Parts: sequence; structure tokens; C-alpha cells
Amino acid sequence: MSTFAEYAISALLLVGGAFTLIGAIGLARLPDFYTRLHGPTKATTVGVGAIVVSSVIYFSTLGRGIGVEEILITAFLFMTAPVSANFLAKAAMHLEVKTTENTRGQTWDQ
Amino acid sequence: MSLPLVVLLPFLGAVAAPLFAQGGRTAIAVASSVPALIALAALFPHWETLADGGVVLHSYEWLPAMGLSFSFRLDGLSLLFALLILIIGLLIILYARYYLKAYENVGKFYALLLCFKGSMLGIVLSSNLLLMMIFWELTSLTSFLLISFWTHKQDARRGARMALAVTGGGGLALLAGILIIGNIVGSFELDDVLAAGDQIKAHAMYPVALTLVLLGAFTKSAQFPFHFWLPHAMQAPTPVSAYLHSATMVKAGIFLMARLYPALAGTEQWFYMVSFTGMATLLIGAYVAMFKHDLKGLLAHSTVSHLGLITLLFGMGTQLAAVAAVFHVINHAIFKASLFMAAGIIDHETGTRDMRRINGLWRYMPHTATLAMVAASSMAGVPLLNGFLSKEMFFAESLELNLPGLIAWLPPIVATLAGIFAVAYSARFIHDVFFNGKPVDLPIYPPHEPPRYMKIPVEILVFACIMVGLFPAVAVGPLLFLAASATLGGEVPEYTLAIFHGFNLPLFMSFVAFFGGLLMYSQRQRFFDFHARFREIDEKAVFENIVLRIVDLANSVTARLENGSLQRYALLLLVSVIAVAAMPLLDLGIFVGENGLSPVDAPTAIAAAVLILCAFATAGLHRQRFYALVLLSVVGLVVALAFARFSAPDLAMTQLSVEVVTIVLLMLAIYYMHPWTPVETPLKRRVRDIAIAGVAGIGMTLVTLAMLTQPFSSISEFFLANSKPGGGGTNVVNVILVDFRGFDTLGEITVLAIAALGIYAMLKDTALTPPPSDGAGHAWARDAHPLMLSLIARPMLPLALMVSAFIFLRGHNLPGGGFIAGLITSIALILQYIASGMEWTEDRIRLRYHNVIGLGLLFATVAGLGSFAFGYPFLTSTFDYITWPVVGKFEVASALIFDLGVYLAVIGATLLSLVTVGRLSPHSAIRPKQEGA
Amino acid sequence: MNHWLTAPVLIPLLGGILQAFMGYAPISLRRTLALATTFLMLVSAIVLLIMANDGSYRIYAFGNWQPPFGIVLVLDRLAALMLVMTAVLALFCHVFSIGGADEGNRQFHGLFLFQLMGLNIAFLTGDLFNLFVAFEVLLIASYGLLMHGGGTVRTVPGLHYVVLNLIGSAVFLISVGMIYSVTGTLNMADLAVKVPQISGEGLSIVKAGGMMLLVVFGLKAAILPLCFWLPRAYSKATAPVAALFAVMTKVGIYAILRVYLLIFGDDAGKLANLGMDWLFPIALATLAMGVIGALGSGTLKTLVAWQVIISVGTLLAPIALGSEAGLSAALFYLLSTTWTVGGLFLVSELVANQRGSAKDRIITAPKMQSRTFLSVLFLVGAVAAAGLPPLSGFFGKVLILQSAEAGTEMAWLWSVLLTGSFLTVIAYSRAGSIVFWRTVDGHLNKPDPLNGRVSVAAGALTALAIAMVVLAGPIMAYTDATAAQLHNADAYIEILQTPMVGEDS
Amino acid sequence: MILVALYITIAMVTLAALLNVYRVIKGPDAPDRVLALDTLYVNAIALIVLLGITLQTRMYLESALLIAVMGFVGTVAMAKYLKRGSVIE
Amino acid sequence: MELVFALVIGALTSSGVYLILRARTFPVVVGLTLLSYGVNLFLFSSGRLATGQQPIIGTAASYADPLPQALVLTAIVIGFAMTAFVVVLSLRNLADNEDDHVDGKQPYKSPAPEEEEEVTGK
Amino acid sequence: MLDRLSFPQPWLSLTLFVTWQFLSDGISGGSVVLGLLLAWGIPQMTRGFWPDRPAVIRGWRAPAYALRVLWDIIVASVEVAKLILSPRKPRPMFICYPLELDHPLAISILVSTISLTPGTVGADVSDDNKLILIHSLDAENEQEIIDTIRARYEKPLLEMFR
Ligand code: NA
Ligand code: NA
Repeated sequence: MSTFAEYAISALLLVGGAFTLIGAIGLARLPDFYTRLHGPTKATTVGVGAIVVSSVIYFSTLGRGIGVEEILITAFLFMTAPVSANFLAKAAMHLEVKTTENTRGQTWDQ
Repeated sequence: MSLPLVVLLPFLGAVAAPLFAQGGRTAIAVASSVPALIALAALFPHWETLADGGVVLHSYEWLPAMGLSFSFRLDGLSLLFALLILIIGLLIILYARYYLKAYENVGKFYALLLCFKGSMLGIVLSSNLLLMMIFWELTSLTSFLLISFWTHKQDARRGARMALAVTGGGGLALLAGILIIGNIVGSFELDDVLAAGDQIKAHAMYPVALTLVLLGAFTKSAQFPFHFWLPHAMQAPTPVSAYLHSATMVKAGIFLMARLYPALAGTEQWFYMVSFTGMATLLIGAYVAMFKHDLKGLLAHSTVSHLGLITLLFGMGTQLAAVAAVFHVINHAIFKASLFMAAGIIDHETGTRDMRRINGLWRYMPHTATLAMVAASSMAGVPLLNGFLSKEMFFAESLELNLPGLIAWLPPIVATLAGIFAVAYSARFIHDVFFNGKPVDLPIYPPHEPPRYMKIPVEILVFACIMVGLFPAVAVGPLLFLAASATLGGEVPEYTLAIFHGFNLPLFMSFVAFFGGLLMYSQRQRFFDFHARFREIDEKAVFENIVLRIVDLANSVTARLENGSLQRYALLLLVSVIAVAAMPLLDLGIFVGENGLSPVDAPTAIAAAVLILCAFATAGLHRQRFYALVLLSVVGLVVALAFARFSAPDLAMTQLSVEVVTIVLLMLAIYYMHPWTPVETPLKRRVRDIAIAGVAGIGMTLVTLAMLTQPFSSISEFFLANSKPGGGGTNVVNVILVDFRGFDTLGEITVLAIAALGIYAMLKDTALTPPPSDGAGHAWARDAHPLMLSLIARPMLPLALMVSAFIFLRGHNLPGGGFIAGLITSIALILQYIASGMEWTEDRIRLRYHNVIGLGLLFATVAGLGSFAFGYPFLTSTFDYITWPVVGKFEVASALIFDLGVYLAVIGATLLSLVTVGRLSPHSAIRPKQEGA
Repeated sequence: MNHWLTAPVLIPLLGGILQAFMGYAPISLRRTLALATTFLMLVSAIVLLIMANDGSYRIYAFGNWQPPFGIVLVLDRLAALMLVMTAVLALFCHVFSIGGADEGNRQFHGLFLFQLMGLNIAFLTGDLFNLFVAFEVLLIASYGLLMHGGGTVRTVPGLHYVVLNLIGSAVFLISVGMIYSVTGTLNMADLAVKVPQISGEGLSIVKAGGMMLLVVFGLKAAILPLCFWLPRAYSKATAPVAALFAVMTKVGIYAILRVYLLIFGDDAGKLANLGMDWLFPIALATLAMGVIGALGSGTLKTLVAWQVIISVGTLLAPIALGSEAGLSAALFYLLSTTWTVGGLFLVSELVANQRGSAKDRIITAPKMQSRTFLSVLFLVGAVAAAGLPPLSGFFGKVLILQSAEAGTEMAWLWSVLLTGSFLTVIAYSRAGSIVFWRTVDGHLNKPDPLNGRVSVAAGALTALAIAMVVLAGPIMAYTDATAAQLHNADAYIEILQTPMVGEDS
Repeated sequence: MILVALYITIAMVTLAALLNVYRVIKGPDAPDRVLALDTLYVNAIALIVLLGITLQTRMYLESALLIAVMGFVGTVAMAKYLKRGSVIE
Repeated sequence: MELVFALVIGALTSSGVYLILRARTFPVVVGLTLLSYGVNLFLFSSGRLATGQQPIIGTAASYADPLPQALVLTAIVIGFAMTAFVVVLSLRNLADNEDDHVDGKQPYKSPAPEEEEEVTGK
Repeated sequence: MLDRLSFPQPWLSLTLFVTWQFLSDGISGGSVVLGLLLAWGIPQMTRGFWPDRPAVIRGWRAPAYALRVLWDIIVASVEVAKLILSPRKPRPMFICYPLELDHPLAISILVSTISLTPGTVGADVSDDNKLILIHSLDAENEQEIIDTIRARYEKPLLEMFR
């Protein structure tokens, strides 16, 4: 396995792990539901995406072909993450989940 | 052949008789008497054999394994009883012809009567104790139906049930006794049993056997303290009571004692049990009879008393006593039958049986009166009548008992006392009915003589009384001799059937009895006053109360145990499981097998911790139902991860897809339920449940620990070795599912299919109204199908289908297979339902899920049946590598068709279930917005 | 390999599939096909009985995989007996249901046939896990059938029945896991080979597993204290379903016979006769409980439901004592009681239909229609059930009594059984006299007259109590042979050597 | 080197998963729990992929794909329940 | 590892058992599901635990016991069918008794004895 | 009958075919045949599920847009990461974004984009498809965000769907 590949894989892994963790931290410590929504939709998605890509490279360098499963997974995540976020946001607004005091603007009533 | 015929005929008659019911009472009466006549004719030729001291045996093999055979036996004893049953039976039939009203169900009556007669004949003629047992219980049953013939009468029903309970119950005791005897002797054949008398008496189980047999006999022949059922049996139509009291039913018990006399009698136990029971019965019966105002009541208690007398005689154990007993059986049968018929006539003509109202009938029905008076005198033991002879013998025997000290005087005194009472109540029967002033407002007035033919039976019997009384030796001598010898098993003692034995103690006792009785009757008022001090107990009421008491008790016990609480039942089940598993697991303890523990990696440990935490959280927070669901899905997810972590990709995928479907289903459900569970069970119960749950958990932990650390080898080596060569696939799990154990999978998809069909059937016409708002009071949103979701959902379907195809096709060699593919397709479709609604979706996929299910099962089955063609068993898979031009080399496996069946069944079942539940929704008719856009 | 063995499984399966397709076909067609299926099943069962009567074991290896690796069906006398018993009962129940009970739900016949399939698999399979699958098939079908008939009365008993059986299934799986984790096999014959060789801690694990399995079978068989779900479930079920359920408890008993005589039999070394010492007192207690319940029941159907529990106790007592004679007696009684109870359920239904609002409750009501016919049927059923002469029940009980060897067990068995019979007689006579004889004035708004189908079905099923007496000789010969065969586990084990198709034997 | 990176990544993702579980249990509102669950699913994908790399096998990638699908459907269903009540109508 | 796994099964079992003993249908259903998870894991582990030994010929040096995996797969499916049925049954219970109590909140009363007393004629 | 033989959604069919070639490791005769089969069959089965197709889609503009979005996603994630890790409190804001797009597909693409890119989540779309509600994690002023979105994403989408 070429050292470049090794670097790339390790880097992607670490970046992915980091983003996943950050997304989770966001989910854990941000003040209200709407702000928490941002962590998973972006960071986590990207993080997992990176890890999956690293898997693609890893196995292709092992000569096990290009994993289309990984690609499907990534595509799927990027397609669905916003939808879930949107849908959850609507649910939250419907349930009149409280926003932090410093939130500007209004939610819509469902 | 003739003996079985004798027994069988009445039953055939019972079937035939009702057919003559249309022809009127005479026709049916004639028809019903045919069997008896044939029977008598059939018995007659055997007289010679018996006279020469022989025995007629007709035996046919039936169930040797059980010791039960169709064997019948005619000897003196059985002949005597058979004749009584048949002849008196005939008279009863004739009598009943006039007794019954035209509108009554004569067909039923004669049918039952004949069945009863057949059963009685069965008892006396069987030569196999088990066979006799069968007829014994049959008499209980048939008499039950006869006594309750007038089902509209409460007393009749109660009396019948009481009779059944007592005699049927006694029968069960007798059964036990007979089984023990058969066990001792090693055969139920009468000859063997009678021959093995000493062996039986020597056996340790003899007392038990004796007690049980006597229980049977005493209950049947109404011995104290089981006598109470008999008087209430007179609720039956008079012909029946006449029959039951004189020749049959009650005589069955007596017959049994006579029959088994050689086998059981002649021991201390026998003597005390039988004679003292007899004595008590004799006295009590006689005493109570005195005070009955009901004509039949008086007779019934006199029957009890006379049965006691006979029992006492058998109990004495001397041979002469036995002879006397047999003799009294004959006499009592004759006079008691005639008396009952007379009573019946009086009842029939006056409309009442109350002696306080019936007076001075002499003036109205002198003929009947004469007959009744003769019979009654015989009952009283007046000289020159048959009753006198046997009673005289009885007195004599009562003196022969060599009992220690003063007790020696007990039998004669009791005998005389009973004699006095007998005379008294007989006197009352004569005087209080036929003289004693004028009748008191009779329902039918003026009474007059009954139809001519109704008296003939009585006349015949009374004539017999006199004949036997005057010329005993001629009239019954031979028969009595035969019967006695049969009873005693051969040797018969010296006895003379003379009217006069000279002036001796027995004669003196008779005089005392006679004049004492008359004196007592003349002073009756004193006795009535005395007797009136004790309040009469109505046994029927007592019995009924006891039964009701038992029923109530049973009711409350049942209600306490079977209290309709699932929590209770589940608790019992779980506790039972724990209880039985506890002992072995306790000797197991905390055991780590020789394989020891393997190291844990941090992520696994953390995942496990998360799972445990969430599992407990689910249990702890289950009251917030939605919360519980979220936690549950975390658990499910981690379980799936565990499967992946421990080398089970197929399981991981299955678990994932099944879990999400389950969650969706549960969410469909809680929509209609309260969003939270109320606190109901008291803390104490919850603590108890926690304890039980804890024990269960610990138990499972210990077992798992021990199990996982034990060395292990299994049949799976075979699967790993043969999966590719034999099953044509490298995914061993899948090959097991579709090939090695394909039959399990067939069953599994059948379960899935049935569940879906059952769910469909169960909700077909169920209506549920969901709460208008969620727990926090937010009304549900109007917008059913948000734009983005429905847009994203659609492109997913084709992709999902392709993925399913992919997963399906590779399943035989790589993780996947029909089941998972099916679930993916289902999920994709469910997503459409969620995103765009039912109506919209079903417009686009026209599938009748029932058919999809059926198709799935069909494919799987047919795939299995294919192998029949090649002579291979069901589900034998074949596979081959085919090469086609463009396509190239590829594998075709019959297992793939089977897997296709699985695929379809899963889709059909999953969607049918979810859609069925979805249909409950009141919105399910609303058309989604997208239609417009 | 003899394809006949699959007939009792495949016939109802295909019939059931057909029903699934025919959801919207006219009811007459569905009825005809369903009934034909049940009839064919009976035929196949009889064929198998004749085969099995030669005393040899026949196996059918699915997928032509040598046991213990593949799943096998094993036909022996016991299996054949159970098959015929079930098929006969099923046929009459099916005929009865066609009298109208099957209306209002298009799935009825499908469920009915799948239930039979499950039962037959259970009786034939030689594989422990496949037995689990069979149980699940017959259970899920029974859940569906139990809920059949609309109305709200069945829901709660049904729910209890389902939940308890789900717990039971979980326990079953745990037991299978325990046993497999030590023996590494699932085939019963192979288990019979492996179990005696177990030693050390494996012993405790298998013992625990075996005992838990006994509880599971006990739940199915409805022994004390696992029987309380039954009375309401059965008495609330639609008549033909309740009647068919008469066989359900017998499946539990069958499983006990099969597993505990073969795997934990006399030759099972340290695990020989596992749990049988527990079973005897429990059986007697169950019998007593049944009698108490019968005495306290307020409706005919409840009375009959408790009779089911009585018979379970009566059956298990001699089985627990384990003598060959006892086993044979139990099998004879098994036939008798299953059919009788089935018949009584049907009769009770007919009675209920004739008594207006009083239904089958044991209370006074206006005189019912066709009273004589029904009361005679009830009388026959009651006599057979209570074990009075001259019907089959009596013979069964006498055989059971005879089978007990002298000793304390005998004393217990005899006293409980006979006292039980005595009280049962009281219960039946009381119920019968109140329901049939005690009438009040006033008339019922003309109930629908008995149609031929239901009368024939109920009558025939009850009349089997008489037929069994006539045929008692051959039947006893068969049960004796069956008992002997069951006690000779070694012969069963030899099925492992059966050559597969294409191998030279 | 890959191995080191792999272990660090696994550690980070596991930690992330723990934080998600914390949010699932903490709430406070239903949407928070669902969001956290959704994120947990996504993390599970990462874990499976990482497992595959560690074991050098692709056998578990389909499981990861399925987690993605099932996670989404589950989230959607729950969100719809919260908002609309009836998930399928 | 084995201990951890055992503890997991223990936890699933006990939480399942506790919930099964509740008085409402919903917790009972959840309990049954938890119990079935535990049971499935147990049955699965009766083939012992293995890492990276998926029983797919040619993808590993040695293989985990495939039989329990197949059994558990069957068990999961059957479990799903049963869960689905009991969920719907509890809905039916809710519909019939306007209550989700496992006993339908309908106190059964067996006919009272006075009802069975002899009542003659009218 | 003829339409049954056609490919109702050529793009979909192409996608399916290509993906299938990847899925079945290595292009072979078999995979091609099967791929064609699926590429024809699946669209046939699912044709009903597709939204009414937009008047014009300029497909070739899509890749450019995708790349831009991908880049923005990465940037966005970094920013969100910074914010999450920084101790200072975010300044969240709900913003109503007036739409120029009207095609539902285009709108949902826009909302998705918004959700994936700089600190914003597309929270809701008004029933009349005229407004989007955006939640911004950390916003200074409303207009700035609106303008960015308009310029960077909505314009290209308008180009695509006209
Ligand atoms: Na008078
Ligand atoms: Na489950």
C-alpha cells in the first residue's frame, strides 16, 4: 500500500472522527433544540462521510474494487440529513419547543 | 348364548319400545313385555343343570388386557334374582300401563324401564366383576333418569341427583374394591374370585377391599348412614318406586353381598361392619316409618328397615342366617312390590298419599283394601304369611350370635324392637288408610276401585304371599335351596321351611313384637307427640345445601386462583421457570469454564454499557411511552451492532430492519393509546416484580457466563464443510436457511403469513378514535405529507428496489438473502406510505398483499416440491453452473426460488400488517396535497 | 424416502395457501375446498397409521440431508396416533364450523388449516428447534382462531393467552440454547445419544434447560399453576375453535412424552427421568384444580373447559409414574377425552343457541327447542367425560387405575382420581338437570333450528365415545404397542443411520 | 500508522456515540431525543465501517447501508408521529 | 468479553421481565420485545463468541458457528410476527374495552349462587 | 403496450444500470444483462411515484452546483465546528426567506442545500411555497444571509429549472 494512500486514509479517518465527535459535542452542549440541530446535520454527516470515503480508498488500495456500498451510504446520508433536519424542525415548532432567550425571529406555528 | 341374550334383550327392547308409543299405551306395554317373556323362556331350560348343582357359564373374550370379558353366569342366586327382576318387571309393566296418563311420554318411560331392567339383569348375571361393575353404574344412571322422569318436579330432580350421587359414588368405591380384589386374585372372573376367598381374606389389602366393596353395597341398598336417598327416590312414578324398592336397585347391594359372600364373609371385619350397619338400619328404618304421613314414605322407610334386616342376617356370618337372608329377599320383594302398587292405586284414585287425609277407604275400594291388608300383614310378620317365616328365622338367628357378655343381648332386643315397630307401622298402614273415620277433603272424591287390570299384578303378588306363607317348601323351597347353596358356595345347612317350629324363644319374640306393635299403634298419639319434639330433617334439602356449599366453595376458590389477572398468570409462569431452573443453576454458581474469559475492547464495553443503561432506562421510564420507544430503538441498534461485532452480518441486517418495522408499528399503536402509563401497581408489588426480574436477569447472566466459557463442538462443522459443495453457496447461514434447514424457514414464513392474515382478520371491523391531541395538548398538525419528505421518498424507491435485488441475489454467497431483501423493499414502500399516504401509494402499486403472501408461500412450497420429480425428498435443492452466450457462466440454484418465496412472503406480510393498522386512522381517507400540486 | 410422511404437513399448507388466495371467492367454494383439505388430511393420517402399525420408524429427511444435520420427520406409532386423533377431531369441528360459525371472517378456513399444519409438524418432527417452529405455527394460527367470531368477549382472554405463550416461546428458545450450547445438536435422536455423555457443569446447564422446557410444555398442556389462562380462553372461543383446541393441551403432553421419554428417558444417565418426580404431584393437583373449577363453573362451556384441565391431570399422572401400562392407559384416555371434550364444546354451543339470553349459563330458562336430542348428546358426553360406564372414559380411567403399582403413589392416584370422578358426576348432573330440566314459563323468540351439519358434527364427535368402546380391543392393542415402542428409545436412535436417497444402503 | 489513526478514530466515534446517548436520555424534548437517536444511527454507520477496516472485511458494509436507510425511516416516522400522530394514513 | 455479554443478556432479560409484569399492554409489549432481544442474543451466543469470523466461506480463516445464527434469524422473524400480532391485539383490546389495561378493566363475575338457586315455576 | 418496452425515466435507468455494474463486482455479461433488466423493470414498476417532471432541467449545470455545495459543506462544517468548540454563546435567529423558485423539486433542493451549508437549517416551507423558514445558528444580520443564499444557490437553481 502506497504511503500516500496511508496518509490519505489516516487523515480522512482522523478528520472524520473529529467531525463526528464535534457534531456530537454540539448536540450535547448547544443551548436549545434548533441550535443542536446544526451539529448532526453538518459535522456528523461530513465526519461519517469522510470515514466512509477512507474505507473506499482503503479497500480499493487493498485491490478489493471500488466499494459502491460506501458511495451509496454517503449519497444517502447527504440526501437524507437535510430532510430529517427539516422534518424534526417542523416537529419541534409544532411542539413549541423553547428557543434560547437570545434567539431572534419567530418560529412558524404548524 | 342365551345368557347374554337375556341381558341384551331389554336393551334392544328399549330401542324398539318407543316405536310403539304411537300405538298407544297398550301396544307399548305389550311390546315392552316381550323381552322379559323371551328371557324367561330362555332361562327355563337351564333349570335342570342348576338342579343338578351345575352352573351355566357363557363367556366371550373382550378386553383381556383389562381383565374384562363378556362372561355371564347362571347359578341359583343369579337365577333367583333374575326371576324376581323379570317377573316383578312384567307385573310393573302391566301396572304402569294403567298408572301412566295417555299424555305422558310413555315411550321414554318404557325405554328407560327396560334399560334399567337390562342393567339389573347384567349385574346378577355377569360372571366378570368388571362387567358387573359396568352394569352396576348403569343402574345408577338409568335409575337417575327414571326417578327424575317427571323432570318438571323439583323434588324428582333433586331426589334423582341425590340417588345418583350416593349410588354412583358408592359405585366408584366398589370399583376400587373390585380392582383390588382383581389385583389380589389376578382375575376378575367370578369363579376365580369365589375360589380365592381365603387368599383374599389373608391379603393385607383385604380390609381396604372389604370396606370399599361394602361402601358400594351399603350405598346401593340404602344402609345407614347412606339410607337417606331411598325415601326420596319415591318421587319417581309409583311403578318405578315399586320396582326399585322391591326387586331391583336396592337389592343389587344385597345381591353383591350374597355374591361375594364366599370371597369376603366370615371374618371379624365382615361381621362387625355388616351386622352393626344392618342393625342400625333395621332400627332406624322401622322407627322412622312409623311416623311418616306419606303412604309411600312409610313404605320406603320400611324398605330401608327390611334391607337392614337382610344385611344384618348376612352380617351374622352363620350359614343359616345367610339362608334366612336369601329367603327374606324373596318375601320382601313380593309383599313390598304389592304394597307399593296398592299405594300407587290409592294415590291414583284419591289424588293424595297423605294418610291424614286418606281414611276409611274400605268403604270405597274393598277389593284393593283386602289385598293391601294381606300384604301389610305379611310385612308385619303375621303368621301364615311369607313375611312371618323369614322373620321367624331372623329372630332365631339373632339368638345364635355368640357375642361376649351383655352385647349378646343386643341383636335379639334390636330385632324384637324393630319387629314391634314393623307391626306398628303395618297396623297404621291398614287402619289409618282403610278405616279411621271418613276421608278428609280428597282431591278426587269419591274414590273408587281402579281399572280391573291395574289390580291383577297386586293380586298375583298377594297370592304369592299367601302361597309361600302356607306352603313354603312347595312354593319356594327348591329355588331357595339353589340360591342359598350358590350363596354359600356349595354346602347348605339343615333348615326346615315349616310354619311352626314349636314354642320357642323366636316364637315368643314374634308374639312380643306383634302385641307390642299393636299396643304401640293404639298409643300412637303419645309417640307422635314424642317424635314431634325432634324437628324432621329433610335430607334432600341437606344434600342440596351441601352441594351448594361445595359449589360456592369451589366458586370462591376458583375466583381466587383464576382471577383473570394477566399479571398474576405471568408471575406464576415466570416464577415456575425460575423455580425449576434455580436448583441446577445454584450448583452451577458463578462458574467460568476452562476456556476462561477473553479480553474486552473498550468500544465493545462502552456499547454494552450503553445497552444495559438503555435497557434499564426503558424499564424504568416506560411510563413516558414515546421516550420508551426511543430508548428501545437504541437498544435495538446496539443489539444489531453486537451481531455485527460478533461475526453475524446477516443477523445484524435482519435485526436492523425488523427493529425499525417494529418501531413504526409501535408508533402506529401509541397514536391511539395514552401517551403515558398511569401508576397503578402498589410499590410493594413493584418491588416484588423488580426482585423477580433481578433473579431472572442474574440467572441468565450466570448461565450465559458458564455457557460461553465452556469448550464446545457442534454439528456445524458439517454445514461449513458442505455449504459450498452441497448447497452451492458460500454464505453458510443463508444455505442453512434455504437448504439444510429450509423446513424451519418454510414454517417461519408461514408464521409471518398467518400473523398478517390474523391481524387483518382481527382489525377488519374494529373502530378506534385517536385522541385529538398529543399528551402535552398540542392538536395534531393538519399537514399530513410535507413537501420535502414526499419528494425525497420517491427516488428512494427504485434505489431501494435495486438494493433489494442486489441483496437478494448475493444472499446465497454473501450477507443478504430473501428475507433481508424483502424487508428492504417493505421499508421502501412503508416510506412511501409515510411520506405520501396510503391512498396515493396504493394508487401506484396495485398489490393485493394477501396474494403476495400466498404467492410467497406457494413459491417456497413449489420450490420444495420440485425435487419430488427426481425422487428426492421435499426441499432438496439443486444448483448448477450454466454458461450462456452473452451472459457467460452463472449459477442457478433451486434454493433461489425458495428464497424468492421468502422475499414475497415477507413483503406481503409486513405491508399487510402495517397497512391494516394504518387503515384504522380516521385520516386514511384524506387525499394527500401532492395530488393537487 | 416415503413422501406420505409429508402429506399431513403439505396438504393443509397448500389448502391454506389456496384459502389465502381465495379471500373473495364465494363462501361455498372456500368451504368445499377447506373441507376437502381436512378430509384428505384425515386420509393421509390413516394411511400413516397403517404404516406405523408395523412398529418400525420411518424418517423423512428434508433436503435429503442426513440427520442430525438436516431436519427429519419421524413417523412412529405415537405420531400416527396423534395425527389421526387430530384429523378426526378437526374434520368434525370443520363440518360444524361450516354450519355457520365460519362466517364473518374470510381468514377462518386458512387459519384453521394452518393450525392443523402446525399441529401435524409438531407430532412428526424429530428436531427440537423445528418443534419450536411447529409450536409457533400452531400458536399464531390459534391466536387468530381464538379471536375469530367478532364481539369483545374474546379479546382479553385472547390477550392473556397470547402474552403467556410469547413468554413460553422465549423460555423455549432459552432452553434450546442451553441444550445446544452443551450438546451441539438439535436432532432429538442425536440428543438422546449425546445427553447421557454430558458431564461436569454442562450437566447443570442441560438440566436447567430441560426443566425449563418442561415448564413450557406444561404451559401448553395447562398444568397447575399454569392452567388459569385456559378456562376463559376456551369458554369464550367460538365452538368449533374451542373444540379443536381440545387437542392443543395434548400437544404439550405429546411433547412431554416425546422429549422426556426419548432424550431424558431411563437411559439418560445422570439426567434420567428428569422432572418426572415433580410431575406426579403436579398432575394430581391439576386434576383436583380442574374438579374444583368444574364444580364452580357458571356456564356449560366453562365446565367443559375445566374438564380439559381435569383430563390433563388425569393424563399426566400415569405418564409421570412412567410404567408402560400407565402410558398405554394414558394414550387410550387421551383419545377418549380429546374427542369427548371436543364434542361437549360443540353440544354446549348448540344448547347456548337454543336458550336465548340464558345462553349456556347454568341457570333456569324457558324450555329449549329440540331438548331431547341435545340432552341425550350432553348425557353421553358427560358420562364419557366423568368416566362412568359404559363409555370410553370409564375404560380409560379403569386402565389408568389398574396401571398404578401398589404403594403410596397408587393410594394418591386412586383417591384423587375416584374422588375427582365423583365430584365431576355431581357437577355434570347438577349442570345438566338445571340446564335441561329446570325450566320456567315463558318462551324464547324462536331460535334458529339446528341445521344438519352442526347436529351431525356434534353427534358424531360425541358418539365416538361409544365407537371407542366397540373398538376398545384393537385400540388398546395399538396403545400397548405404542407404549412399548416409546419405552425403547434405542430403536428411535437408529434413525440416525437411515441412508439418504442416492446413497447405497 | 493507519492502525493508530484507526484506534484514535474509533475512540472519537465511540465518545461521540456516548454523547448522543447522553442527549437521548437528557432530552429535554421529544425532538431532542429523536435527533440524538438519528445521530446515533449515523455514528453507528461509522462504527460499522471502522469495524470493517479493522477486520479488513467488506462483509459488514451492507449492514452500514441498512443502518443509513433504517435510521432515516425511523427518524422520519418518529418525527411524523410527534407532529401528526398517525404515521401511516 | 464473555462476562460483558452475559451482563447484557441479564440486563435485557430482567428489564423485559419487569415490563412484562406491568398492568398495561404497551409496557408488556415493550417488555416482550426486550426479552426477545435478550433471548436472541442468548441463543446466538450458544455458538460462542467470535470476532471477524463471519461464516461466509472464503472470507475468514476460521468461522463462527453458523447454526445459532440461522436459528436466531428464524427466531427474530417469528418474534417479529408475534410482536406485530400482540401489538394489534392490544389495539383491539383498547378498542373493545376503551382501556389498555391487560385485563380489559372488566371485572369478570361468575354467576352469583342465588342466581342458581332453585326458582320454581314463575 | 409499446410504452411498457420503453424507458420512462432514462436518467434513472442509466443511474440504475451504472450502479448495478459497480454493485456486481466487475462488469460481466451477466451483470450487463441483469443491469439492463433492472434498468428497464424498476422504472416500469415505480413510474407512478415520480413527481411531475420540471419543464426544463439543464442537467449539465448540476455538477458545477454540486461541487460548489460540497465545498461549502466542508467550509460550513469547519465553521460550525469552531462555533461548537468556542466558549462564546451562539446568536441564533429565525429568518424568513422569500422564494423566487416555484418548482417543488427545486425548492427542496434549495432547502437541503441550506441545511447542509453555512450555519443554517431549512426549518420549513410555507404551504404556498413562497417562503422558507431558516434557522441560523450564529447570524449577525438577516439580509446578509438572504443575499448569500440568493446569489450562491437560488440563482443557479433558477438557471437549472426554468
Ligand atoms: Na288416615
Ligand atoms: Na421482537
